[in-house]
Amino acid sequence: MLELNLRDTLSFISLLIGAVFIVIAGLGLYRMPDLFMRMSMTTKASTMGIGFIVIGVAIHFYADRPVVTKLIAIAIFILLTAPVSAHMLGRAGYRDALTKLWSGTWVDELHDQYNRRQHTLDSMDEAELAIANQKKPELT
Amino acid sequence: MTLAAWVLYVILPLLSLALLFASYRVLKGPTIADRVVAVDLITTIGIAIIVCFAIVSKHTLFIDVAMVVALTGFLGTIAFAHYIEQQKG
Amino acid sequence: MALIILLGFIVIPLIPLLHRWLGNQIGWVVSLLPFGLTLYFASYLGQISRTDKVLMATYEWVPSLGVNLSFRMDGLSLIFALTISGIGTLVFLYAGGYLKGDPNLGKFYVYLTFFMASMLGLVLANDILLLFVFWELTSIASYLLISYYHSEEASREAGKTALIVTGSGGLAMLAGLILLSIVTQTSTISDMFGQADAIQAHHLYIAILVLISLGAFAKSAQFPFHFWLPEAMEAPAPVSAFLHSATMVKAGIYLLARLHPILGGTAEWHWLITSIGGITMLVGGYLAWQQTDLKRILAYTTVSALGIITFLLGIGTKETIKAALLFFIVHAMYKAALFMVGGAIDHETGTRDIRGLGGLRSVMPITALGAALPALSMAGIPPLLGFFGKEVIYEGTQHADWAGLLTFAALLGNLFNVTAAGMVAIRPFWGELKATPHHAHEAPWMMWLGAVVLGIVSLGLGMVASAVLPLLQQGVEAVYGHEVGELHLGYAINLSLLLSLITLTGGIILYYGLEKLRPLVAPYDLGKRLGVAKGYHALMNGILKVANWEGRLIRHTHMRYYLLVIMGTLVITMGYVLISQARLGIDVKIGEIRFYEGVLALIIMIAAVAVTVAQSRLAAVTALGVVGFGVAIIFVLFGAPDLAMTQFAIEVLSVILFVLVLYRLPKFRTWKQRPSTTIRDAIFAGGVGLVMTVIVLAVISAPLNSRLTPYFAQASYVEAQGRNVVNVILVDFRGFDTMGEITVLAIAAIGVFGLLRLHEGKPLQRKIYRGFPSMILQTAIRYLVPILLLFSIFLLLRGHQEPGGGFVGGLVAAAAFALYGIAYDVAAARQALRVRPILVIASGLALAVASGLFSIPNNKTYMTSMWYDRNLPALGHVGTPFFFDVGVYLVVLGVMLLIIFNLAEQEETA
Amino acid sequence: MRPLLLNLFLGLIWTALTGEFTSVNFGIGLAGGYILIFIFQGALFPNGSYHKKVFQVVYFFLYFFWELLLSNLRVAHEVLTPKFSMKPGIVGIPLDLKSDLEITILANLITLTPGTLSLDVSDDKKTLYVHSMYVTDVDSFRASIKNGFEKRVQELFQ
Amino acid sequence: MNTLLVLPILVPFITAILCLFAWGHVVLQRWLSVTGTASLLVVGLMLLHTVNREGIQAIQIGSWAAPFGITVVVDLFSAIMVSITGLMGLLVVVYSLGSIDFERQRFGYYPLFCTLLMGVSGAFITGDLFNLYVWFEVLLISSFVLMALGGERRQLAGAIQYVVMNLISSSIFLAALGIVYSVTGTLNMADLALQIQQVQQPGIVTILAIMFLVAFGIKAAIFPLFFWLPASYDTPPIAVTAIFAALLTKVGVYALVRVFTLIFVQEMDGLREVMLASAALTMLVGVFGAASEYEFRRVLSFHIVSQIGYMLMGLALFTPLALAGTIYFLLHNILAKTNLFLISGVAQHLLGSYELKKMGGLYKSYPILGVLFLIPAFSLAGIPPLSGFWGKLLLVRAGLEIEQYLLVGVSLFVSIWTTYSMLKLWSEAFLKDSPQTDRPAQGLRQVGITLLLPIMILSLLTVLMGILAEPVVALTQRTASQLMNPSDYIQAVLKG
Amino acid sequence: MEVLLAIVIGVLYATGVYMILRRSLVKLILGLVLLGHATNLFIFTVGRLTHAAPPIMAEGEKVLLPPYSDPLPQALILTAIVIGFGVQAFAIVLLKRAYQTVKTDDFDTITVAH
Ligand code: NA
Ligand code: NA
Repeated sequence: MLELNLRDTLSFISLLIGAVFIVIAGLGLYRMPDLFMRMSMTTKASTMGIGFIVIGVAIHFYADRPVVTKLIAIAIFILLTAPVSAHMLGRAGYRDALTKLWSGTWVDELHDQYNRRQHTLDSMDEAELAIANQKKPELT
Repeated sequence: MTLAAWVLYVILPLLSLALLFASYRVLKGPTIADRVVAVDLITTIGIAIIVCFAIVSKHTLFIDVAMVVALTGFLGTIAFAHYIEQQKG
Repeated sequence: MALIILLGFIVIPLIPLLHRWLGNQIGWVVSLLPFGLTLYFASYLGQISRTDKVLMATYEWVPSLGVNLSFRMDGLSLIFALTISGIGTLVFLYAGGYLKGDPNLGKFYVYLTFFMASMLGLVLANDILLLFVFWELTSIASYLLISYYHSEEASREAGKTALIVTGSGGLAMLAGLILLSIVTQTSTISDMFGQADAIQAHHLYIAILVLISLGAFAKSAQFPFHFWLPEAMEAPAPVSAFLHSATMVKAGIYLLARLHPILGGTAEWHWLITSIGGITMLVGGYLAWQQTDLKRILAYTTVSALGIITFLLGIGTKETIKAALLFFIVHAMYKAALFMVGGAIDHETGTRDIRGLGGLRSVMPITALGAALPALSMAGIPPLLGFFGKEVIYEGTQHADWAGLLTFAALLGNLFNVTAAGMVAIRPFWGELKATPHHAHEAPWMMWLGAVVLGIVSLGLGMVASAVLPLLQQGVEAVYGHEVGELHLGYAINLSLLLSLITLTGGIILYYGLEKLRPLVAPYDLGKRLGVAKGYHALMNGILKVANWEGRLIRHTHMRYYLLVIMGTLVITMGYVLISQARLGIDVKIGEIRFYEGVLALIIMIAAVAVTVAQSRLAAVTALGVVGFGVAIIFVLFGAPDLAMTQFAIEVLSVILFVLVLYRLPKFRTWKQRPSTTIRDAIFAGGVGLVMTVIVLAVISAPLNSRLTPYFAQASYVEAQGRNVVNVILVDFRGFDTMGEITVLAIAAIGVFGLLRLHEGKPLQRKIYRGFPSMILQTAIRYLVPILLLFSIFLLLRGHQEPGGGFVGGLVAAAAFALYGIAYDVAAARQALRVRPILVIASGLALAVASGLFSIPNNKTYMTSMWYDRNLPALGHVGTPFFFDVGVYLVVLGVMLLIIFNLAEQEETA
Repeated sequence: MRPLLLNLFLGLIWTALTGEFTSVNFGIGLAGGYILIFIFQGALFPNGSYHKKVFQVVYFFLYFFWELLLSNLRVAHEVLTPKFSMKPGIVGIPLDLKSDLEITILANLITLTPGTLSLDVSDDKKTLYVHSMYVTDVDSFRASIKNGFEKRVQELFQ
Repeated sequence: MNTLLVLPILVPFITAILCLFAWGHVVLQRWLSVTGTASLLVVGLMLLHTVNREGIQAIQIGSWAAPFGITVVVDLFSAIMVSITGLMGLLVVVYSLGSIDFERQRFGYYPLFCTLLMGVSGAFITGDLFNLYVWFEVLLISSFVLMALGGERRQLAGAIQYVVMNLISSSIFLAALGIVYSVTGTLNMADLALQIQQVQQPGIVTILAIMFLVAFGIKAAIFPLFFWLPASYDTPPIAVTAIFAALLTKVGVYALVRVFTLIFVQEMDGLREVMLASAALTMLVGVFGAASEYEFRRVLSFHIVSQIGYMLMGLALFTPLALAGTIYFLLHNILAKTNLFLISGVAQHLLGSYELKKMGGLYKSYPILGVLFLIPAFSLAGIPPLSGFWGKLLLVRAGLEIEQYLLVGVSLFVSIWTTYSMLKLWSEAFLKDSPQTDRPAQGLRQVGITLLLPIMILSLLTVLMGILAEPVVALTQRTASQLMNPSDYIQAVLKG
Repeated sequence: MEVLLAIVIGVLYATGVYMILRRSLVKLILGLVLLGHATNLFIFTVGRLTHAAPPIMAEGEKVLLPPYSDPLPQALILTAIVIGFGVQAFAIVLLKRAYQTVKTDDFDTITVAH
């Protein structure tokens, strides 16, 4: 690492952080017990990871303005789209009867509001909120 | 070692590792949504590999490729999600 | 001369018109044609017979193949031509009576004229290929005439048999004729005459002889092909009289006679022709008297007579040739007459079974006369010409080698003829008048005229036999190939006369013993024993069985096995080459494999295998997506950004397609396959993979010296104004490829559209799609769509200089609209697009084509790029390749949207 | 208002993409953006207006990135340690936000924060359903969202 | 001149584009496609005239000198094939006017038809191997769609097999192209002819030759790669089958002839026996298949296979005379076979079936149709002096000249069985009485001139090509000698 | 890497061929797609591999300076990919229609239908 100048070092560190986040995302995807937690892990860890990687690359190419703007564009675009796709997939996954919530999932307020036949989703009224607020996790 | 070499011998292998994890999930599933999440991650890793590869190759052109991947990959995931829902009809 | 032959063909189209105008009167009008021809040929009698003159006429036809319209009239031709036109005249007249009232009479005369013209062509042709042409035409005419009563299956089958048998022989003959023309370097018969020695010494001589003889034998109903002729008796009587006794069946004999100077005179000729002729003569005669059907008797006697003539030609001395030609004339006259009589009897009484006929002379006296004279000629009774026919035969056989055997054979053959003459001409007319299906009357004049005329001519010629001599002389010389000295015909008391007497007596005895003899020989029925006809049908059926087996195999074999065959063919042939060609010289260093490259390769391979073992369709599709993605990354790693972009974009769209199509389909059965099948397929698949791997290694072992790439590297910017060489290749150097490529896309989209909208030939209604909208998605999309569109235009504009281009640009734009369609609905996306996708496609294609046209006014070839001199803002340097790329962009956009929109709309109906 | 902003935004993106920061190029970007917006106006802006709050935006982003980093570390810990300590649940958050854009931003922010995932919005847009890996107490979880992201988004759009 | 050479592609292409613009205006599309195909015919004849007079013509698309760009090159063979494409296009389009149902016309029949012709013409005139692939794909995708358009059950089943086979063929072709570029560094066919001789790895060239033989062999439907054809050709509307029969397998034959006379000349020694055997078996399996069939179109489909065998025979014999035979046979076969398909369509129109068992009585009711049938049928059987005879004569003579007696024997045997099949069709559909006594007889007038006119023209041409064979034979011989002496071709392309 | 890619190509061909020999039509089409990938990679590899050197000139250069990846195979593959996509799209829809009409995914049932 001694051979790297400061800029390269910064760049490398940023890249490394990014890569580690992405590995964590991969690991999360590998390890997590249900779809939603896998998504929770990957969508963000990867977003974070790609952010750092893009920053690292941008530092390396700092002089090339179009490249930097393109890299920023990539980052912004991912930032904009990743949650949307996560939402879409999560919603679809939830509506898919084959998807099983992890056994440790202790509360599911969506379940009673979603009408599987009509695909309608109600909001929670005051009464329901009140009842729901009483819930506490069981100690396992 | 230059930055390019560091990227080559550290960053890209790390990303490959992540790729392996993601591939496992593609193959394993169990639901289609799981696979799609994994493909989505693979797309992201792909973007990471490509931009890193720009450093290795000293060609910034590859960043354009990454942009295309980012833009169209989103469409793929949305389409999948959309049709997983449709299936229930 | 050519015109005379063509005359018949020219007249044909007029005949149906004539039939319409004249109705049943057509007969005697059409007869004017053969009558005129008879006169025409008769006018040459003098010239040819007196002066040795040979008339020749040659017109170019297909000189490239050395085939000419070359005609030649010598004694032999003239004998045949006169027979054809003369008997033709009578038969034409006869047909007018026989088929009176038949609505298809016009058609009948068309066939008959067609036949006569072809037959004349055959005997006058001086080119073996021209001869073959007419030869085949007579077969066709024969076919059409035999199956004239085409409502009857027997007629159709008989016609088919005749054509197949004579046609097969004809093809053998064609091969023989071609070999002959290869050997002689000419196809003109007269040019071959001088080459007889060379031909007969050639190693192909036997092949030529056998092949040509096969054709002649089949046509002239020689054993073992004789069986088609009796079957051909399904034809109307005029046909039997004309084609199947007097003329067409003599074509084979004509050919043998014609080629005798070229091929004859050898031991092979003797053995082959004589023995086949002899056997035919005996078989035909023997079978004849076992028949009871008038026409069948005549048919078998015809076979026998044809055998006699062949037999005589086979012997090939000048006496036997003289005998052959004279007997040809004699036979043509009496047999045609007898067939006409037979037809008249059938026509008037409604039966042809001789056992049910008798005493007709009282009701049909003129017909009886018409029968008697030819029958006497047939029996060889003086003073009819037939007497001489028989005399000269014996004269010929006596002087040949093996005289005893040959003469005895001839005697037997003739004996049967005497008997048969009695059966057809005496039996029906003498004795008690028997009741018949129709009440018999005298036949109309048209129907007895022919027989009577022929009888009288036979009689006349018999009394002035020398009249035929000059013509006969020329004929014999033409066949013999040399001068033969002066021929004679006359009464003399000699061995021949004795033999004639024996023949007559024996024939008469046989005739009277007929009824007793028939049951005696029945157990030894040669016809059934020989069973050639059966053999033929068995052969045909055998081949048909093979054919049916193949047909079933092809119909019932699964496509997959064919695929296996193809794969097998490839693997085995290529594997064989790879193994046998050690020179492939694989020389590749393993070299450095980077870790991430290894991982990538591993992932691609695992994903590919995963596709094969995936339990669900979408699992397979996702795995496939990984493969595509991996391939794209490889493109990145090895310096192909444009390729990678395209691969990524296409991959996403493919996945969408698969999802759109597959997901809504109900679960399929999975097909359990036997492990052996799986293993077999795996082995084949592995073989293909292995071969391809080895090929890659072999190919990259040698350096690649591209002729093209260095040029592209030099010219891309300097001459084509582009820094992105791949894009320059796509839109300029090889823009023509791209034009085809976008056409493929456009067609595929139209195809998808058509497939989705037309079901079982009927249009399907477009279903308005209602999804489950997500507010979050919709909100995000409002911002993303413009970004995507902008990016797509960006990609388009800079494609020439940097990665991108119209294709990827179009894909991104399509992605934008697809997203919009998912977030809202397809109808909204259609509205947002404003134009029908198909028009977008059309505009894109139009722009692409038009961009190439700019060069044409500048006198440059199509697609030569034209550049605007100045830089335009944002667009930079603008040229026609840019417009081409815009065309590509539009096509891709339109195509993707046409496909996706329609698929999404169809979703509801799935 | 919003179309104009979007137009500027598109013009900027254009110049960024082409990498030529010239006035002509920006003008072309603006023109191109204008054309696009003109064409797809109906589809993009059915109603609503846009409020510009530059400073809030900056502050907001800083806050967000901090949150993002923190929660990322938390899940990293979860993944890298062998034992799971999650208490996952799906919780409905009653919304005070009104406009689609606000709700979308909130939902996306929640999703982007590791451990949480916006699953769905009720049809009347009054409840946002969120999956979280760490719901020790439904009430306090709801409160944390409402006082955290929702409040800030609300501020941004006021 | 320059522009004339690309017109075989541009004319149908522009016609197709105009048809797309006229989407929804079927009548306009009909006029457009008739005009377009007629123009293609004119272009083809002009090319033929030019090439005949001035020798092989070549232009470089985009003015990029060969071998760097894409060359369009028209020799006699190409010009002949383009002309016949135009002719068949015109006739079948006219036939389509009256026979293709309105729904298919509405969903792109005409533009697809034009792109099919575009692809076919492109394949005939390109001088670049990869470009050949592209035009192949254009014609294939057009044919896929035409085959499936309408979505009837049988069509789909046929189309699937057809598509799969062709995709595999294309894969092989494409891989072979990769190797070609890899070992020679060029794609221009003329340049390739020179470069292939420099390849140091002869095994690779053999493999290439095999790959091309298989890839084009599938398209040409030779043994053992033919089975997709009888499985699919009887499924689409008859006009589609007719144009397929006219052109598609013939493009495969064209490609085989082109690459083996120009590029893989050396490899002919090794592959000749294989080709000879394949030719014989192709003839046999085709004709036997036909003998076993009792469906009009399927009989004809099998005969396509059989006759491809004859064409392959000419190539395998590899003498000028034999090649002339192949080309003559190609032309003759296009005219006769297409005509027979068109006639089968009219027969179906009149009798309501293609099943021979259910047909009959046509000759009695429509004698003119009978005559029109007999001409191509007898021609196909090689009866002189119709066109088929000369093709047979050329091939048989060529075979005998180089003492390939067995193959000649097979070809003659097959000829008899072709006669048999034609007689079967004639006998069953035309001669025997119709079994459907309840079906009211329709007048031939109801068939309409658009159906009859193409048939009449084709029958007339079959007769003329037989009786006035000389110009055609001479032309095919000159064509063959051009093919056998590739130096002219190479020079025309590479001179600039 | 060439050797490794050669093996990858072999595997892709093998899996593709294996898939087109299955009874399921869906598998058949997936197999064709795999074959497409195999062929593209095949052309790419036999066109020789060059690491990370896109055939694109830097701003200001007038000729492409070596080393660079050979642009021609890239252009060819690009064309092939696009054409392959078109055909594939059509084939997929054909499959869908065939299923809806014949009501089976079984290749054998569909191809032996007469
Ligand atoms: Na089959
Ligand atoms: Na064909």
